[in-house]
Amino acid sequence: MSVLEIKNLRAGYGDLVAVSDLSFAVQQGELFALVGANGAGKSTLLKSIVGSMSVKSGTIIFKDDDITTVADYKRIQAGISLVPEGRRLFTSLSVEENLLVGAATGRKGPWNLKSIFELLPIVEKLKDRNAGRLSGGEQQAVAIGRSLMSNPDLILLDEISLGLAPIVVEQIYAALPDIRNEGLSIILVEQDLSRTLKVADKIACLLEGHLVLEGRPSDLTHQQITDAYFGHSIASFGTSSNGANS
Amino acid sequence: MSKSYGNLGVLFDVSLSIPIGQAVGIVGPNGAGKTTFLSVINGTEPTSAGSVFFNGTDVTKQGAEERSRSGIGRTFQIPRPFSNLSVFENALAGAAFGGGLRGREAQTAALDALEKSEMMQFANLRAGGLSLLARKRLELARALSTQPKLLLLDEIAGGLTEAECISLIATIKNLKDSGITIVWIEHVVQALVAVVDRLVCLASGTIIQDGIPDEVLKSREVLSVYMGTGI
Amino acid sequence: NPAGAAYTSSVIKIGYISPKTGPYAGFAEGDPFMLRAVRAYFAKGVMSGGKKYSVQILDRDSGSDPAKAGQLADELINKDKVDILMATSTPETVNPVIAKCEADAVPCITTVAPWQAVFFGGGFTPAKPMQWTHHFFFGVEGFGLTDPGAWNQVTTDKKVGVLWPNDSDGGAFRDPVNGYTPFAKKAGYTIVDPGAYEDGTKDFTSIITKFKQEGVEIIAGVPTPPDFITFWTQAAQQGFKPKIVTMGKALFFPATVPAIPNNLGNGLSFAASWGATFPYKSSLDGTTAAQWATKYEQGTKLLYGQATPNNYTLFELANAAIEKVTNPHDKSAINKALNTVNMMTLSGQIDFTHGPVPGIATIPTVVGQWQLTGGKWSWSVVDNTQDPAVPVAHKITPLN
Amino acid sequence: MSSNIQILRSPKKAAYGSAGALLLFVALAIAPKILDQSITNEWVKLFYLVTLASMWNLLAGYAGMISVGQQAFIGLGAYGVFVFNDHGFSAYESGIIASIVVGVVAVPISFLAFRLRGGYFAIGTWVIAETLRLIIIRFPSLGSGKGRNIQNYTRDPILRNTYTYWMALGVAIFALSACFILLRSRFGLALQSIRDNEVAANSLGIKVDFTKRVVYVIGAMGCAAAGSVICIQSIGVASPNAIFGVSYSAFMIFMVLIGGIGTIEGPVMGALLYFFVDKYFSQSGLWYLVILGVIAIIATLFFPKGIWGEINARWNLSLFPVSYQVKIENNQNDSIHLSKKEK
Amino acid sequence: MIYLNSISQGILLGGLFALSAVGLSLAFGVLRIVNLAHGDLMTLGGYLAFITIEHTGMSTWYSFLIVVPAMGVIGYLVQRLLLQRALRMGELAPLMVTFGISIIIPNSLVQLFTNNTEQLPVGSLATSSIQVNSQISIGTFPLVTLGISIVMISALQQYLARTKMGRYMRAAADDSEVLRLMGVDHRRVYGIAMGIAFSTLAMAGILFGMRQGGVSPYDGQLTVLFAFETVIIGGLGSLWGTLLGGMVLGIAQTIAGQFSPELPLLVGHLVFLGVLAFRPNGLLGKPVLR
Ligand SMILES: Nc1ncnc2c1ncn2[C@@H]1O[C@H](COP(=O)(O)OP(=O)(O)OP(=O)(O)O)[C@@H](O)[C@H]1O
Ligand SMILES: Nc1ncnc2c1ncn2[C@@H]1O[C@H](COP(=O)(O)OP(=O)(O)OP(=O)(O)O)[C@@H](O)[C@H]1O
Ligand SMILES: [Mg+2]
Ligand SMILES: [Mg+2]
Repeated sequence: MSVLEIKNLRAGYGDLVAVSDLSFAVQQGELFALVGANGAGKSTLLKSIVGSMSVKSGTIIFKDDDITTVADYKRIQAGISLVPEGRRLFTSLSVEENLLVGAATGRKGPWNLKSIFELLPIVEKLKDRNAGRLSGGEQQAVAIGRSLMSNPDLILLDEISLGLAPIVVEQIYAALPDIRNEGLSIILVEQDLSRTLKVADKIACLLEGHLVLEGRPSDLTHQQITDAYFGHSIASFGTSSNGANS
Repeated sequence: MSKSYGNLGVLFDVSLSIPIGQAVGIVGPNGAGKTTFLSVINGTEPTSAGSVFFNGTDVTKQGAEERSRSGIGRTFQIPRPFSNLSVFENALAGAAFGGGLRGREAQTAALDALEKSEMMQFANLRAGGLSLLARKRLELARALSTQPKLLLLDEIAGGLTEAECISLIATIKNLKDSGITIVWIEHVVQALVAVVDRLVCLASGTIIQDGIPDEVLKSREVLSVYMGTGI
Repeated sequence: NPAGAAYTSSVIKIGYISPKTGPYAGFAEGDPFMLRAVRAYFAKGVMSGGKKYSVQILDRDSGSDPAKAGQLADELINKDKVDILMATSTPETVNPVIAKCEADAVPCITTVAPWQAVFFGGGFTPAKPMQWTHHFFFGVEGFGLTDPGAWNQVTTDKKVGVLWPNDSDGGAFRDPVNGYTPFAKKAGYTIVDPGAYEDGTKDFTSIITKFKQEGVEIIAGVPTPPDFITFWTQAAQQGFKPKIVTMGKALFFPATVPAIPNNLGNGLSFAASWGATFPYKSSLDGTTAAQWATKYEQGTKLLYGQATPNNYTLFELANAAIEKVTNPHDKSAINKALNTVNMMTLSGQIDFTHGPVPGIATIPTVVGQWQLTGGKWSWSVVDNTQDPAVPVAHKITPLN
Repeated sequence: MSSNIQILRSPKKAAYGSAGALLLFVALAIAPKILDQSITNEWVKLFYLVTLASMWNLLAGYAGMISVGQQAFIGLGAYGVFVFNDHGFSAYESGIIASIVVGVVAVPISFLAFRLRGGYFAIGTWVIAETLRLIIIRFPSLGSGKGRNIQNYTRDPILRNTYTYWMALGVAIFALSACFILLRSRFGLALQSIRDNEVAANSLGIKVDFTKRVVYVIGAMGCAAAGSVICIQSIGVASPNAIFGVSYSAFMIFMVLIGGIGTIEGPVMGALLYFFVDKYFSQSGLWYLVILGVIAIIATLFFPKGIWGEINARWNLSLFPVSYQVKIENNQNDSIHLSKKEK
Repeated sequence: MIYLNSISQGILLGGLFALSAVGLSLAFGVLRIVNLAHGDLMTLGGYLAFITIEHTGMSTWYSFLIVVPAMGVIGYLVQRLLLQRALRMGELAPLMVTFGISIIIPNSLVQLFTNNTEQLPVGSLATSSIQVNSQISIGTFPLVTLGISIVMISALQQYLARTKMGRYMRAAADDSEVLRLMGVDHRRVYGIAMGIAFSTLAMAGILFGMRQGGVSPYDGQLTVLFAFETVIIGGLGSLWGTLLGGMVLGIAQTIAGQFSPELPLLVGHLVFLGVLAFRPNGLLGKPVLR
C-alpha cells in the first residue's frame, strides 16, 4: 500500500518552475531516497509535500486522502513530518521543550522523550540547554528528534547529515533502520550517494525538477546514477546553473 | 586562550600556532567549540582569557572589524548574507572595508572574489533570495573580497555534490598557493585532507590531536570521538 | 497693504482658533453652539463707518497643538487675510497665535488662559507689552484675591497647601512676584509649596505626607482634572482631611466633580468667573446669563461651563471695535478701537483701558462650592467679595 | 575577464533626476520673491516634514534603527534657538548653531541608546526623549514647563518669513543631499550591510558602532534643524510637551512608510502626502485623524513598499539610485567557461 | 518611617504599573510586537466598562465579567485580521498597525463620547484604607489592585511555563513557520496570546479608570510609557520580572517624590535608563539572543 502518491506535480517560486511533472509513490515502511544536484528541486518537493509552499498543479495523495490543498499544519496532524533544511529549532525554548512541542499533534506511537533519548544520546545530555545555544550539529540532532516526536507515518529528512560529525552521521544512519521498523516511511534527501545507496529501498534522482531515474539500488548501476545525477553531459549542467540565474 | 558563555565553558586553554602559508584543517565532534574558536580568532566573540596574535601583533583587544582590516577573513557556518543587497554589493562591502580598497579597485576586487567563488552569475541577484548553497559560496566570496592574509572557513563544503566539491577543493588550493594562510573547519573530511597540511582535532574545547592529517585521522582518540568506525 | 482689494472688500473676515480636538478639547466643547449663535447674529451684517459689511467667521481647530495653532494663525493672516484674529483656551493655543499677530501686525483678541501665562509666559513685560493683542480673563489674582474670601468664613490655621504643576499655569502661580503667594501672604495665609510635580503624576504620597506634616488645612492649586482626582482619592486613602479645597482648572469643567470616586467631590470649591446667576448679559442680543445657561444645556445636552461665554465675548469685542472704526479693514484703527474698549458683555465688564498691564483686561471671580443634593450635582456661590453684584447663595460648608 | 564586465551606477535617469532636483531647488529658492507669501509660508511646514521624514528614513530604512524618540532632538533643536538667541545670535544663526551642538550632544546619548536593539531601542529612545524634556523644563530661563518665545527676531514680517522659508528649504535640501551623498558613498554600503547583519558586517571590516553613530548623529542634527525651524516659525515654543511629543515620531513613521522606506524619494512622497492631507482635512474634526490611522494600517498591510516603492516596482523609476548593477557582456563562452572550470 | 511609607505606596503603585504592563509583556515578549496602542487599548477597556455600566446598571466590578472576555475576543480578532499579516512583513509593520490603532481609538472615542471623563464608580472601596500607624496607611483599592495583578501574573506565568499552549506561544515567537510543521496553527496560538493580552489590558484599563474615577479618551498616552518601562526594567520574557519592574519603578518614583515632587518621573526614567545601561536584559530577563 502506498503511503504517499504524487501525480504530475509542478511547483516553483514565481515564474521559476523548480519541480515539474513529477509522479512517484512511496510505499508503507519504505525508505525512499531522493538524490540530485544542488538546485535540482529536492527541497522544493519536500516543502510541497508538507504544504509549506503551494503547488502550481498536480495531486498529492497521503494515505488515500487528497491533501493537495490541505493546510500544512493539518498535514502534520495527519502524519507527515519534515526535518527542515537548516534545523530551525525554537531558540528560546530548552531542548526538552523543543521535543515536547514536536509532540503537539498528540499522535500515538513509539516515540516519546525516553525513546528519543535512547536513539540520540547526545540530545539527552543537552535536554535542559537553551536550543539557541547549541552548535550546528547538536541542533541537527535535536531537530530530528523533534520531528520524530510527532510519531509520523511519513518523515521527510532534508540533508540531515549536513554539518554533522561523521560519527553522529553514522549513528543517525545506523538508527534509520530502527526508525523505519516502527512502520514509518521515510523520504531521505541526501547528497552523499554511497551512503544513501546503502540504506535506501528505492532511489529516485531529480534533475532540474524532473524525475530522471527511479529504481531499487540493487537494480541500478553506478554509472546510471551518476549520469542521472549530472544529466548526460557537462554542457547541460552548465545550462542548469544558468537556469537558476533567470 | 579560553572562552566561555556565562557558566558554560567552551574552549579551555587552547594554544595553537600557525605558520604563514599553512593550511590547517579543524575537525571535531559537534559542539566541540570549532566555530567558537574561529569567532575568537576573528574577534566576533571576545576571548574570556588568553590572547590572540596575528602576524606577531597582539590583536586580543581589537574588534572584528579591525582584525578584518588587518587581514583576517572568515565565513560563517550559518550564512549571514546582507539580504537586501545584491551579491555584488555584498562582496563590494568586503572589498571596500575589510580590503580597504576604494573606487574601481574595490569593484575589481569584488568581481575577482565573485569569480573565484563562482558567484558571478548571481552578481545582480538580491542575496536574500539565494539558496543555501549559493549563500555559502557568497560567504566565501565576501571573505575573499577582504583580501585576507588569513582565511577562516567554517563548513563550506557541506551539501556539495562530488563535482562541486572537487571544484571547491581546487579553488581553495589555488588560494593556498597564492600565499593565503587557511584555517578550515569541515566535516567532509575527504575534502579537507585533500587540501590541508595539518589537521587539528578539537573535542570538548581542547585540542586532542594535532599533526599530519592521515595520522590524526587514524589516532585512537579521533576515531572514537569523531570519525567512528567507518571510512 | 492699504491699497489691496482686501482693504475695500465688503466682507469682514474674523479668524477664530480654538482647541476643538486634542487634550484641551473640553474648553471648546461649546463652540459649535456658541458659533451658531454668533453667526446667527452676524447674518444680518454689521455697520461700520456708515457702510454695511457682511461678516465671515473662519473657525479653526488647533488640535491643542501649539505648532498647529501657529500655522493656522499664519494661514489665516497671510492667506485668508483676516481682519481680526481670535484665539482661546490654554496658553498652548493662545500664545502661538499672539506671537504671530504681534509679528505680523494683526489685531488679536484672546481669552481663557490666565493672563500672566499669556503676558509673562509670552515673553512680554510692562516695558515691552503686546502691541496688537487684547486678552481678557482672570489671572492669578482671580484666585489669589478671591480664595481668601471664602477661607475667612472658616476657622483654620491658615496654612495653604498648593498643587502647582510644572506647566504654564503652575509656573504663573509659582512666580514669586506676579504669582499667588503675595496675595495669600497679604490675606494672612502661609503657602506650603511641596514643589513642581509633573502633569500625569500617579503618586502624591510625598506631597500628602508633606501637607500632613505641615498641618495644612486648606488646599489650593491648578492641577489638571485627572491629577486632581488622583491626588484627592489618595488623600482620602491616606487619611488626609483638609477643611477647605479650592481648586482652579481641575474644577473649571463641570464634568470633573461628579467623576471623583465615592462622591468625594462633595463640598469642593473653586473660583468661578461665570455662572447662571451672574448679572451679565450679551452686548449683541441681550441674552442674560441665566438664559444662556438654559439655552446651552437644552441645545447641547451638556452642563454649562465657563469657557463658552468667554469665547462668545470675543465676538462681542470684535463687534464693538468694528462698529467704532470707519474702515474695519484698517488694522491699526481696529487695534486702537480695541484699546479703548470698556463695556458690559456676557462675560461681565471688559475694560482694556485700565488693565493691570497694557492689553490685558481682567474679569472678577467669586467662589463657588459643589454639592450633591438628591443625587444631583450643582454648585452655588458662597463668596462674592470680588464681585458683589453676584448674589451669594449660602456660606461655605467646611469639609470637616 | 573583467574587460567585458561593467559596473553601472548612474543610469541616465539619475543624471536627469539630479538636474531636475537642482532646477527645482532654484525654483523653490526664488519662490518667495515671486509667489504670494501666504503660499510659501505654508511650504515651510512641507520642508521640515521632508527633513524629518528623510532623517527617520536614514535611521530606519538604511541603518535599521527604529527610533520612537527623535522628538528628543526636535525639542533640543527648538530650545537651542533660545539659548543662542539669548547670547546675541540671530534666530537663524541660533538654529544652525543649535543643530550642530545637538549633533555633539547626540554622541554621548548614542552610547546609551546603542546598548539596545530592535524594540528595546525604539522604546529606549522614547524614554530618552522624555528624560530630556524633564531636564529641559527644570530651567527657568527656558520657561520651565510653560515654554517661551524667541526674544530677538526680525521684526519685519516679510523678511522674517522669507528667511524662515529659506532656512527651512536649506535644511530640507541639506538633509536630502546628505542622505544621497552618504548612501552613494562607501558609507552607504556599510550602512546597508549593518542593517542586514551586524555581525557579518563587523567581520568584513565595517566599523558597526561608529557607522551607526555617525548616522544617529546626522539624524539628530537633521531633526534638531527641523526643530529650530518649527520654533522659529512659531516664534517660540508654547509647550515643551508638544515639541518633545511622541506624535512627531508617529508622523515620521507615517510619512516614511506611506512614501516608501529605504528609498530617497519615498519619504519626500510621504511628506508631500501628509502635508496635503493635513492641509485639507485637518479642520474636518477628528475623523480625519481616524482616517489617517486607517490609511496607515491599510498601507502597511497592503502596500508595504509605500507609494514610491510601488511606482518603482512598476516602472523602475529610481531617480536617485544608490545600488550597483553588474553588466556582463554575455557571450555564451563566458558562462560555460565559468562552469567548465569545475571539472 | 516616612521612607517606609514611601516604599509601601511605591509597592502599591507598582502593582498598578505591573498590571498595566502584563499585556504589553505578553505581546512584546511572546509575539514580538511593540504595541504602541497599548495605553489606548486600556482606555478602550475602560470605555467598554462604562458602556456596560450605562446600559445594564450593573456595578463596575461586575462589568469585568463582560468587558474582559469581550476584549479577549477583540484581541483575537485584531491579531488574526490585522497583526497576523503585519507580522509576516518585518519589524516595522506591526509597529505601524498598532500606531494606527493608537490614533484611531482616542479620536473615535472623542467623537463618540466627547472629551469628558466618563465615570467608573467604585463605591466606598475607593477611599477606604488600612491604617497601619500614624504614618502609614494603605489604600484598600490599591491593595486590591496589587492583589489582582499578583494573581494574574502568577496565573499567566504558570500558563506560559506549564501548559502546552504556553509552550506553543514561546515556540511561535521563535519560528512560527516551524511551529506549523509541528502540526500547530500558529495563527491560532498568536490569536489566543493576543486575546489574553487584550483581556489583561482591559482589566488594567478598568482598574486604572476606577482609581481615577473614570476614563477619558487621552488617558492611554500617559500610561503606555510606564508600562513599557515596567516591562523592560523587569526583563522581557519573565512575567515575575514585570511585577518586579512595576515595584522598582513605583518605589523609585515615590522615594524620589520624597525629595521633591519634581523628581518622580525623571527619576523613574533615569532608573529605567540605568537598568538599560547596566542590565540591558532587565532585572530578571534571560539574556535574549540576537
Ligand atoms: N525561496 C526561493 N525563491 C526563489 N527560488 C528558489 C527559492 N528556493 C529555491 N529556489 C530555487 O528553486 C530551485 C530548486 O531549489 P531546491 O531548494 O528545491 O533545490 P535542492 O534540490 O533542495 O538543492 P540543495 O541541494 O541545494 O538543497 C533552485 O533553482 C533554487 O535556486
Ligand atoms: N552564543 C552562544 N552562547 C552560549 N553557548 C554557545 C553559543 N554559541 C555556541 N555555544 C555553545 O558552545 C559550544 C561550542 O559551539 P560551536 O558552535 O563552537 O561548536 P562547533 O564545534 O562549531 O560544532 P558544529 O560542528 O556542530 O558546528 C556548544 O556547546 C554550543 O552549544
Ligand atoms: Mg535542498
Ligand atoms: Mg560549528
